[in-house]
Amino acid sequence: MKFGILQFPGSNCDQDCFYAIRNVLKEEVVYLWHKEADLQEADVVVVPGGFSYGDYLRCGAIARFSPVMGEVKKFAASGGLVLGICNGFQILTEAGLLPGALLRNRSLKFICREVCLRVEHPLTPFTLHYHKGEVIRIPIAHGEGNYFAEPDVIAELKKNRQIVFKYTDAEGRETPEANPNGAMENIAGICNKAGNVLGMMPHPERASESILGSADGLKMFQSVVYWLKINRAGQTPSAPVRSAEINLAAV
Amino acid sequence: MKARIIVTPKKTVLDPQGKAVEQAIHHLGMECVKNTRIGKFIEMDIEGENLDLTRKKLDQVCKDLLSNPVIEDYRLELEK
Amino acid sequence: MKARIIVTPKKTVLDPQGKAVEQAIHHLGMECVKNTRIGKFIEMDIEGENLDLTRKKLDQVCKDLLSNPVIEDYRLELEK
Amino acid sequence: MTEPPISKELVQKHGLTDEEYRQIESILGRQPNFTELGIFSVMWSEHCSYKNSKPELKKFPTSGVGILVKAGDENAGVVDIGDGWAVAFKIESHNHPSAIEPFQGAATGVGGIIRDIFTMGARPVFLLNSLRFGPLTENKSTSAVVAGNNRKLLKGVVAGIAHYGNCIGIPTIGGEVYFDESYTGNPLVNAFCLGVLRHDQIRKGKASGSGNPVFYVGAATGRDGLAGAAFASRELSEESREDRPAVQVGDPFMEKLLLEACLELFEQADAVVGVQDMGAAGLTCSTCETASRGGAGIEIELDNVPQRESGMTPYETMLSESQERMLIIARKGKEKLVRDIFEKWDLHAAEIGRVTDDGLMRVKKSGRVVAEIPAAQLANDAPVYHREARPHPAAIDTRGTTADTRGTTARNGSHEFPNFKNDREALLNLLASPTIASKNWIYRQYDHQVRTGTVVLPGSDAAVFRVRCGETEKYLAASADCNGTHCYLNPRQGAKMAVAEAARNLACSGARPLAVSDNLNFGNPYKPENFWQLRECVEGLAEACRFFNTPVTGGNVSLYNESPEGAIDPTPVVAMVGLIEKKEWITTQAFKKAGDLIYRVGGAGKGLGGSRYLKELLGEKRGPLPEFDFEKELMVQEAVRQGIQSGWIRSAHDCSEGGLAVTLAECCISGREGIGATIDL
Repeated sequence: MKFGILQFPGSNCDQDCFYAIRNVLKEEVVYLWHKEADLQEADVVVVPGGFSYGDYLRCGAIARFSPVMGEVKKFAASGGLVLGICNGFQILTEAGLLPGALLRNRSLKFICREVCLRVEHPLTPFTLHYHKGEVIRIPIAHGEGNYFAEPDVIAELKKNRQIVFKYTDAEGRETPEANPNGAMENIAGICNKAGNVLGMMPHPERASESILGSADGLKMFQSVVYWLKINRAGQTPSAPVRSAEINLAAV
Repeated sequence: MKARIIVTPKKTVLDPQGKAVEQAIHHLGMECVKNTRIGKFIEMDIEGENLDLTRKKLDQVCKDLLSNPVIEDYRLELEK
Repeated sequence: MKARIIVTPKKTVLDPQGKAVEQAIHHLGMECVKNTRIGKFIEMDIEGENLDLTRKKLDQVCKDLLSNPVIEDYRLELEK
Repeated sequence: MTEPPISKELVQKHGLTDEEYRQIESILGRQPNFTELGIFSVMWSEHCSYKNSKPELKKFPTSGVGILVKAGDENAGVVDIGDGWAVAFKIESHNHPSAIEPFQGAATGVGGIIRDIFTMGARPVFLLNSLRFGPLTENKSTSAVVAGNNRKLLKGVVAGIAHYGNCIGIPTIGGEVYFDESYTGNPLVNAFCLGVLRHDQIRKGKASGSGNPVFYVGAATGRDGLAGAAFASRELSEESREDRPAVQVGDPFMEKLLLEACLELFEQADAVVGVQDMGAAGLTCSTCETASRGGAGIEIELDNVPQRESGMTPYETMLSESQERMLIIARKGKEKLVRDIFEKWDLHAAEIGRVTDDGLMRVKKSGRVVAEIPAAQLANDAPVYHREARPHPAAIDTRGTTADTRGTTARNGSHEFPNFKNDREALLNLLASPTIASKNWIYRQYDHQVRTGTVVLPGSDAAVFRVRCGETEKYLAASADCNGTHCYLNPRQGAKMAVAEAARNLACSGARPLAVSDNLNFGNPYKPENFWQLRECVEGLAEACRFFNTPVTGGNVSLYNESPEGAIDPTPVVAMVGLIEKKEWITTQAFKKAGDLIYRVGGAGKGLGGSRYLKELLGEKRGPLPEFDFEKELMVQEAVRQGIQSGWIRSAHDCSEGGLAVTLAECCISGREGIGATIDL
């Protein structure tokens, strides 16, 4: 499987994702320079964390106009897998690939610490290796992770099971104390209706080796490889794949 | 031409920064200050004479880049 | 009373944000935009009638809290 | 704009003595013009020339088997870590700018130290910082207003460090924060950075090869921090508050581009001859130092220097301290390669001149020569002073004798030690004092996990970072330490103990110390008591570094740290780097399992001299310091290392501020689940 990692001026976690995929997951991975409108036939596109364009104006506001983003939009529309992490999630919302917006943390302070996430929806290409309600430990590091959307959009997210991760305590309870930044519904990660585009604030690449304190994040990358294998067994999805309709029999 | 754009958070959106600044102002003794809101101020010079064409183009830039319609409103002032 | 305060980086101080936004605007096809500068916009309601007293107190708040005199200038507009 | 004539008053305003001015005239063989006077004043300021501390710095041990680049030769020292890999590291201070504008002062301090590292060809991988402020809450000697200002300074400095480090994507994984009256009005902001490189990637800052093009890369020049270097050499007295030249503003986004572009350029084997970052004294320092190191001359045309503000004079352009700028000497014929790489990263590379073989630094403006100075003499022949030293009254046993119970001259005179009424309450107060209390509320604002290498999170004795060296991995430990109170009471022994504590912190994490970078923060050297403190501390540091076999690879001297009330406590911060050979030897301070046995290694301490107990609970700063013995110290550290390597030890914690009680408390509360301990004294 071939992963493609976008590189914007100011991306910081591109090298961490590259290392996690090449050295830990042991899959093929390339950098995709933002000025080239070419995804080099990547099977998965990762939009990494960092401070693209210095986060000037708004996080991700300027990055979305880079040439590569045009290709990412077409790739996503055709059902290609896109994973936006932290700044990547902000870019995907600014680019209209995911609904809502990421506001400044309620505490107005940058927060770097480990949080507990509850897996709300285990049938997306990114969460096949988790079971429903599983609590995983992944680090966050952001100043603008406070997810916001209008009430009707929130209702839509719930109806289509697009909320993938929620901040909870160690026992999986969705409490205000467990919410690090004031995000609505404790939302930490959502996907689009088709389920092939996921945006999340926590950093799975920082939880990909036990020496770093947790390996819970590696399962996301393994899940993507697994999903691609069972789909390649069929044919690359032309129409957007309704994640719920994954043909589990083929597993 | 001189353009001034003011981008403010929508009323429905929580503005923690505005609340924090208001509290700080109260600490400084001005309790009479209410519903403080913080936004962005962007000013620029624009070459060219055609006011209407410039306003139309700038409006589009405001919608696409300078503000995020999901969470922000903007006001555009343009003068010779 | 309604108060509007605009805080901008001093002319001689580097404004990296202004530069980055200007480049993005050029990418969107408006090369005619020059010396873009970005600052903070603060608006608030103030109870009370005495315009001059309020202006004096608010001026002090702008110097102490809302702007950093070392690297920023501010403009204050006050209306009934 | 005609340049002002040279007058006695103008020379003094530039901080140059008559003797120094005569030396300038003898070097030039004529009177200097205004621009040349400015260039000499900044190059011969304390900040750049170390003229008052150079004789002392020569006492440091700087060579050793693993030292690949020695102190003083380049922007940062380089130390071998095996298998063809090495680390470049250094600590530097931005104390005076942070007192004026805390956010930008601290941010540009981080930006400057990062540039020193990637200028050596190394990939920066982590940061530490060592911060000191006045008390955060009102007390006997601190009014509410002053405490409020100290809080404002702390908030600004932490936000500035977080802003710069987080944006450029380099984790801040450790350090220290102290609060003491002596730092009120003059905070200390020391920033440390470490980078990794292969031996063959080491880059030197020298201009050689006549005709080679000189490139100016990065941000455009403005009137930022004009003559910041010279300004840093004057005390922060009331009148210096008015002449606040434009403060430097940092742009971490620009520096990230500069970092990636430079490292990409350095991969092209023979494209770059020399590289130097523009730190204090900007264009002046970088041109003359690279020329003098290369034994060559350099000629630049100011019209080609990208400028952010219009109408800048040669004086302003040469002395400006705009941030995020580099000087790159490329090989003739490689100009296009240099430009292409910087264009890729949206950066401008301007060819501003070339290397010459006449040994002169020649600066032109629209073709007219505005400054012409022998580069080597400008860079190396700053005067050196041997200041007068006189023992400081507060220091009791001036020759570092072991502790005795002789009467002490305390800051407020009381003699005997109190008896303890309620130990529990005393311990809780100590644990609550800001210097000892957890700093989670600070480092939580730093991204300390980017680069996925932080193996031991902040809050333990030493930071431990996993470094990717090609296909293998290495584990580095680093710690920054200094107890200003100890150095105030007995500078020589205090400095020895700072090195010993850093070494102990590394031992407790399972590491063997390699080398040290130091940041000497002292008062005005023209006052004999301050200079005596500097000399005593330097000699103590040198002796300890020789004993622990940790050479000094470079660092920084920050003098004139005084506020209107007087000099700060002498604060020689020691940043020590060590190597942990095996992943299994990585050790942290938290107790791990119930039923484990607890050992105290090294015997019981005697007396409360110089302790946090006296300072925090009784507000007293008095000795004598606890006894200190090199041999015993090394035995303790070797014993702990041996225990860790043999698998006997599950956790280890250094007993420092607050003594045994605080140490045990920290071992209990720093693990994930709370764990207890019963101790039989």
